[in-house]
Amino acid sequence: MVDKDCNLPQIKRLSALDGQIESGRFGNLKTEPGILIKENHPLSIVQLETRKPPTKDFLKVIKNLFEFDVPLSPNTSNVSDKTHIIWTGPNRWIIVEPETRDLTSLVKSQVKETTVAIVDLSHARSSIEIDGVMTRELLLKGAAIDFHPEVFLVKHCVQTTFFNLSALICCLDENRFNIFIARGFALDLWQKVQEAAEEFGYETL
Amino acid sequence: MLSTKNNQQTKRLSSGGLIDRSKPITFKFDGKPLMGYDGDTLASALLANNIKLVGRSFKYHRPRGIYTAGTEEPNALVALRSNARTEPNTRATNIELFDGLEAKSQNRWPNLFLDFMQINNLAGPLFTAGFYYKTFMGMPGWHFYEHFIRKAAGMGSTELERDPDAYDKKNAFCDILIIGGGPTGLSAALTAGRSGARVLIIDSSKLLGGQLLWELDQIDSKPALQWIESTLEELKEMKNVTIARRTTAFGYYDSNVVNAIESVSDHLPTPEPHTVRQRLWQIRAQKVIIATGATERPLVFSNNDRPGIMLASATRRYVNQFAVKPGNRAVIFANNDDGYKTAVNLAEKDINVRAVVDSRTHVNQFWKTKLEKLGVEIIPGSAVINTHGHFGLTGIDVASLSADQKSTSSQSTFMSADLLAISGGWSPNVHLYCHAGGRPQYEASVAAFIPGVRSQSEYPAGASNGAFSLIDCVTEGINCGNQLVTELGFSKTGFSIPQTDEPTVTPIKALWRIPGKGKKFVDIQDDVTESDIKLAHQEGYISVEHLKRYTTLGMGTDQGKTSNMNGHAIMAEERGEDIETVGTTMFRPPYIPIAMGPLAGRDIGQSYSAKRKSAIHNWHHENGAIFVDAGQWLRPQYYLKNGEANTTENMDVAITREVQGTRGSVGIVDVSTLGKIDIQGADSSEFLNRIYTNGWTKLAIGKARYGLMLREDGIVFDDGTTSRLSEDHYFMTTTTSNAASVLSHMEYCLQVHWPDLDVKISSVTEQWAAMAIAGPKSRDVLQKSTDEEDLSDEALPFMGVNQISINGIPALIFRISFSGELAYEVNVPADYGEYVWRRIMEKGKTDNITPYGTEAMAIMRIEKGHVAGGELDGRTTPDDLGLNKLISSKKEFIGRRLLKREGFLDPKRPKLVGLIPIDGKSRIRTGSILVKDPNASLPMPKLGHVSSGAYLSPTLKHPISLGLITGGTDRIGETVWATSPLHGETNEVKIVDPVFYDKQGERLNG
Amino acid sequence: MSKYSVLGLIKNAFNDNKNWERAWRDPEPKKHYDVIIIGAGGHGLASAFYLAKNHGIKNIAVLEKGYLGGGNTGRNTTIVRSNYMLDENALFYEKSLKLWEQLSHELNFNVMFSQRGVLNLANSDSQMDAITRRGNTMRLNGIDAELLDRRQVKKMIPYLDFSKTARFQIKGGLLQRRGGTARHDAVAWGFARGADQLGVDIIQNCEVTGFKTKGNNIEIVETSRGPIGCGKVGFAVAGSTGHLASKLGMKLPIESHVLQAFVSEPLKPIIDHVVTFGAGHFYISQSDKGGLVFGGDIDMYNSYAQKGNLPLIEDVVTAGLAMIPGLSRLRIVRHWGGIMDMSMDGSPIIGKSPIDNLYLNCGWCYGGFKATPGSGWVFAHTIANDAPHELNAGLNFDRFRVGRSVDENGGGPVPNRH
Amino acid sequence: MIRIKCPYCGLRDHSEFNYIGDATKIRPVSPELANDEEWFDYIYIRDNPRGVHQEYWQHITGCRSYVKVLRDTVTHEVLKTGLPSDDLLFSYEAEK
Repeated sequence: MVDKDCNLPQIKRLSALDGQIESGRFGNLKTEPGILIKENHPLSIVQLETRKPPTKDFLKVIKNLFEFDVPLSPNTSNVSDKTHIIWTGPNRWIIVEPETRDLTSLVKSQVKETTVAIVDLSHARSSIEIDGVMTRELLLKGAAIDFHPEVFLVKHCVQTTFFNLSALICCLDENRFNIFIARGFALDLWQKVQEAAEEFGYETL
Repeated sequence: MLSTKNNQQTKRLSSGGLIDRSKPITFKFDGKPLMGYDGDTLASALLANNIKLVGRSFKYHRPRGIYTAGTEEPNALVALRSNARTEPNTRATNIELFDGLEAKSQNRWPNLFLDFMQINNLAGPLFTAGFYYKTFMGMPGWHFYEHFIRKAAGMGSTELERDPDAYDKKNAFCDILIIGGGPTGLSAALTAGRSGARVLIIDSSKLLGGQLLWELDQIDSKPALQWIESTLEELKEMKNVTIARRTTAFGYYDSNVVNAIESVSDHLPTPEPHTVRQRLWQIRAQKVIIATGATERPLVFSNNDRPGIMLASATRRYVNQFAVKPGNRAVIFANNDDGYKTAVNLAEKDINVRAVVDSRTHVNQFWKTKLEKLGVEIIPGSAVINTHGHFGLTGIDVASLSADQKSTSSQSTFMSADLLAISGGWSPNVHLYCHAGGRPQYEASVAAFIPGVRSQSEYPAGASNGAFSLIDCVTEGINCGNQLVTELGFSKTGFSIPQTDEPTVTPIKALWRIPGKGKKFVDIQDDVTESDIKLAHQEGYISVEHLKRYTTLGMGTDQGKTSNMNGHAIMAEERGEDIETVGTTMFRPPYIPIAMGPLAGRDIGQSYSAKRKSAIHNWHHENGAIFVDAGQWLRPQYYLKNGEANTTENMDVAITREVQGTRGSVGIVDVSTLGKIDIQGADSSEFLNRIYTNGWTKLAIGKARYGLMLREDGIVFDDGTTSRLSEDHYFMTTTTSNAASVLSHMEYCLQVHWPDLDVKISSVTEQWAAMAIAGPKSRDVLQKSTDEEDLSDEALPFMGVNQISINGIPALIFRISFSGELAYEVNVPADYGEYVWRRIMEKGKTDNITPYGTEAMAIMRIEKGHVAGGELDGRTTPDDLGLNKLISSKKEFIGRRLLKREGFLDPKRPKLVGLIPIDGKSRIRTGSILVKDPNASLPMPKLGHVSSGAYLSPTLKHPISLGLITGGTDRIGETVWATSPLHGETNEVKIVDPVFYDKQGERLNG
Repeated sequence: MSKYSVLGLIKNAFNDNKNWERAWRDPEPKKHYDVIIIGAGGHGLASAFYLAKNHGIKNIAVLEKGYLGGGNTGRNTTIVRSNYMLDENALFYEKSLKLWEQLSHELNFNVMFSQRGVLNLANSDSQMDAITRRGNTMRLNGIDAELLDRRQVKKMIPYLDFSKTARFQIKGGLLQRRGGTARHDAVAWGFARGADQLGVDIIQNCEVTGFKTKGNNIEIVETSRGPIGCGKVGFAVAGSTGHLASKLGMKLPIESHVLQAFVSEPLKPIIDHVVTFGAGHFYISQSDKGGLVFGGDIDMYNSYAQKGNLPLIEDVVTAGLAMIPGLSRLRIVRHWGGIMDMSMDGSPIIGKSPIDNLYLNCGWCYGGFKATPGSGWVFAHTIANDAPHELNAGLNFDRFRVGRSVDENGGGPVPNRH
Repeated sequence: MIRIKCPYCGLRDHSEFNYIGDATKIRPVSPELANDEEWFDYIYIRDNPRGVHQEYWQHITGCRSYVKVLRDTVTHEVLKTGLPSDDLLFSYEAEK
């Protein structure tokens, strides 16, 4: 979409970190960077909240849409190549995808139950991904969560205080984590993660 | 580096010790260049250089030397490093020597040897406990005298410069935390580690091993150092065991959370690049083994504070670990077997040990034989009763002690000595046990307080549990480790208890003070003497807490590590009661003094509080916005145009420009910071009805309504507009400052009060960028910006809501107005916020669209008499603010019932009015007080205050204010005085209607 | 009883200090007292002192479960000020401040009241507005107050963070020069000695275990040292008020919370005033011994433990470094907690209770220490006359019921917001 | 640090929670029927026990649930946690 009549640059989603990130390698670089940081953007995020524990119909609709279930246990998520469904509270989930389609409308069109609240949060959260051998060490600097690899497994998620901010931290892979943060705090968190990664050496992408 | 020629380490032994003679280190003490070795502490290096005088005492300025070899050091406090890195009051015994180290002695002027304040020593009897409470009561007042006294008090100095170093924090989790890497801790770690439990062992030193590093013990017939080495090797192989060195646990808090400080770089001249100085650890453990050892106690006798007098264990540590001779001619004075152990040790290290003075009468045959061989005299049943020397010890007087230990023989023997090693027994380090909630109990057999009942999951073991022999420490460590792994569900592993070579022990006999004249120091740092304690008792300050506070016993940087036990025991003797009854003061965290830097971590400077930025922030930044803090948010306060300097005048120009631009044509303001809450569910209307004071059941779909929320006590909580998007779907806005508390309040209502309501709420503040477009041209500009949407009065009337499209971007548009003009609030998904803002600015160019900030917004709302922060101050009722029309009489809502209380109905309550200066130009400051007669006598009756003021209403061309005044709008037309004594301003003001502008609201329609 | 003076000190110094008398007696409890004050902290002892001195009541006991001055009197940050906005508080605290100014002389005990000035910083425009209103009200109440702008603050206290890197800039401050600090323990000791000289029995290690009532009166106070008959009873037990009231089946508009404070190693004089931060909860002063004394917020949860947790200390230190970056390398030597009786509007309750012969002195929140002499003064008046003094008339127990809260910062009936 | 078990998220630091206060205070179910004294009691009066206290915390940086907590105000030990509808005091007494 180009805004011809206004002489403005091409319309696209601007992330909270747009123009704020210098890519490169920083900090202690005596060895390979221990941390890689990047932003995932643009994303589609839709929140679903059911009044009571989800009905069979609801579960079926979700499974049909995404080919897997909403996770029913707290602190867990289900993930495919494309979609990540994360438990965020009692009877509440967010579904996250890289933005390729109008996810909220899709979900709204399929979930017919009136007791389900569907809220588009695509723009409300920024997603910062951290990878590298020192990731779990870095997370321990900001969050009082046991990130030991035998405790905090892949697909495990927590909502917690992270560097004094409210964040959702999800384990995607052995050392790869995705952190969701309110958009307005994204730059602040990015800077804090950078500071904490200084001693390990880090690379921003 | 100094040449070897200048190497003055005259007290360094030629071999031995855990120092690296191949790595000489140069350092300075009081400006004098000196040399030591890698592995030294500052204290050991000073002693190696034969420097004994290192400081002056707190009150009497007596010469003091190095007294201990550890964290308990009360005397050898120095100012470490220089300039912005200065660390006053640093214990020389804990400083790892590094190249270029600079340290200075403290509390002396002009220098260490010639200290004018020594005069205090002569006036000693005057400066007794409680001195200050008994004088300086008259004119000119304490603050006058204090000026001089403060200068004499204090210890180290600081200039409060900004710290160049960085700090960090980290969290840790484990099954078993072991605090202390001595024989107990290492044994426990091995046992627990082998079971597979997650073990974290922390130790404050660079080297693990605790006292095994300097005692000459044998384990399984091999030197203990070998045992440490093999133990550490095995531990390092275990993936489930983590070892943290230079990490000191300083506090044991609730829920088994232990905090520690890791000294990452304190042993270096400056931290390595990208590395912090210190790191705060917060450790969450299921079980905690406290293996923190014990602290040796001094003995209390006359002039027991001279440089050259040292704890016996410290002398062993200096000769064995650091290969330093703390003296040439030594006497040892003890009430326990460690005196003999020390004598043997020192004698074997080429020190002339004259005698062991033992207050007990029975001497173990083992030691008798041993000392005889070494030619050391044993003087049983005796005590050191005085010492000689000034800058250093020159000799001691020994006399025999009566059986009840209350008197000594009149004859005494002089012995020349430059080192007196003393041991009064050991006090277990029960600090962390006490932090955890434990109350230690007195155990007479070891003459010490030892841990009692457990409060949390803390397990004291070894010396910190009162088990002082090596074999007991190792055994307790193993047993404790085994017990805990079993409790945690791991299986025990075999680990046999090793052999040690310790002789049988003759029990300690408590000796709390030795008779004699002269100052007998109990708290050697704060100069608290035995006679101070006696005086405290005589005057009735007999509880240990009164004792502490009256005499300052145990209040120094060492927090009484070497003095509390002796002091409390002396008080017990004075009271004639047993030590258990008299008790002990509570140990408070931190165990050692901790720097503030790591407690703040990285949250300093700009990082003190997170910055929250709207999606349009970058545009504001590029276009001259001056930002103001609104909680964590940054909001444009006003916009300077090219080249304008940020002065008060230009600010006024900018604000006037923004108001006039908006009222004259069109303006735009970023309101993204308003709280936004999505409300869905069948009972949404009912829910709104309960939390707002006004009615919500009849709000049509596509319509917005202003709502007022109260606290349960009837006071106004928040206001905002809420719109009905569909039958069961609402969109609420809140004030910026209350966004979080309103959401929590609503969640509380739904989860706690009314779980039966089908309502789901969610914060969508961050999902939407919001901007208000206001002014007579706002419709035109917005029309041009949208995709041919119908914005006519019919399609979007006042308080109407529509979902429209702006160049393909979905927008939620509300026709609401804070400014009083025809206005729209446009919400678009945040990532498009900046684009939509730019587009509207482009489309508004022909109408001279003006971006405006919070100042212009505030002026326009004052002109319209809308209430905001100044009026919603947590003390006002709806009636106070003229909002009674929003109080429904037809339903229940939060806060309703308490509105009817007598105090709320009091006609004297100040109520909202408008205020105009009579002279038409004087500024009426916010915070001015409204009075009837500004010349009335004090305390002056007050009618109310000015809650929000505009220096100038650009619309009305004169200042306007809102205020709250007794009588409220009934007084319209009256004049009163607005006074700001702080500014020396008093102005006559006229009370007017709070709506200054467009009372009929005609401009809302453009 | 000997009078304290310089001469006395010198005389005693020559005499090995052997002639100093006990500062207070250690009496056995009598069978009956006309007035029993429960709690020998600053407030209880001051109340007894003024009851004896101002109202001529002879037969008074102060009961203390531990040692006198061992509660909040010995655990606070020693700040004295009267910079309040609402009349009910302002006039009362000003009376207290006036008493402080004479206290050492009156008690013949140096309480080291140091009028070094209390400065409240404002770190935003709205805070400037708030302190302007407060300062103006103070001035109209006859209380000293000065508004400083940023430049004036910088001149007075250059070590604050005036750099561009400060997250929240200092806009100005409200200075009360007559405010300052006092030696907290000395206040309890001075009042104890003064009350003792007037015949008051201070009975330590005497825990109140219950009450015997008759009609709507307390007849007997049950203690760990036996029952004691009473004419009137006053509670002055700060954080323990709720616990004590529960023994009478009485519930109060009070929650007990822990407030932590901490102190640095002793330093040569560097902080010459009491300074409070505007952008966070933090205040600082330096004791005469040299320790920097720090305070901040309560820990936020109900607590009767005289200890808190580290997160709050971390918060307070963080605010401290935001205000004074140069504190970073200085070390904390001890931290501790006191139990605050947090009321529902942040202001104290001094007055009559639902029980006829019981008087309440509680709900001091953060303000107890500075109130000590004033609290004793009006509480003694209230007990002696069975009616409040004009200075505590608005601080009564009933104000919540009738909607006349004295809510200095508008936090509402949520104690941890004050 | 007090560690509180959120019924959903598990054991967490208390700094993830907002302390709300006394959970024994119950808002009058029929506001219009409650008398002045009941309202006064609900809003202003607290049991404030020295010992076991039933209280609310909101897991503010977690799942945002209101958690009922039974905690000893002297030792800070968390004895039980549950949902707002749970009567922890009752079950605690019963188990004793």
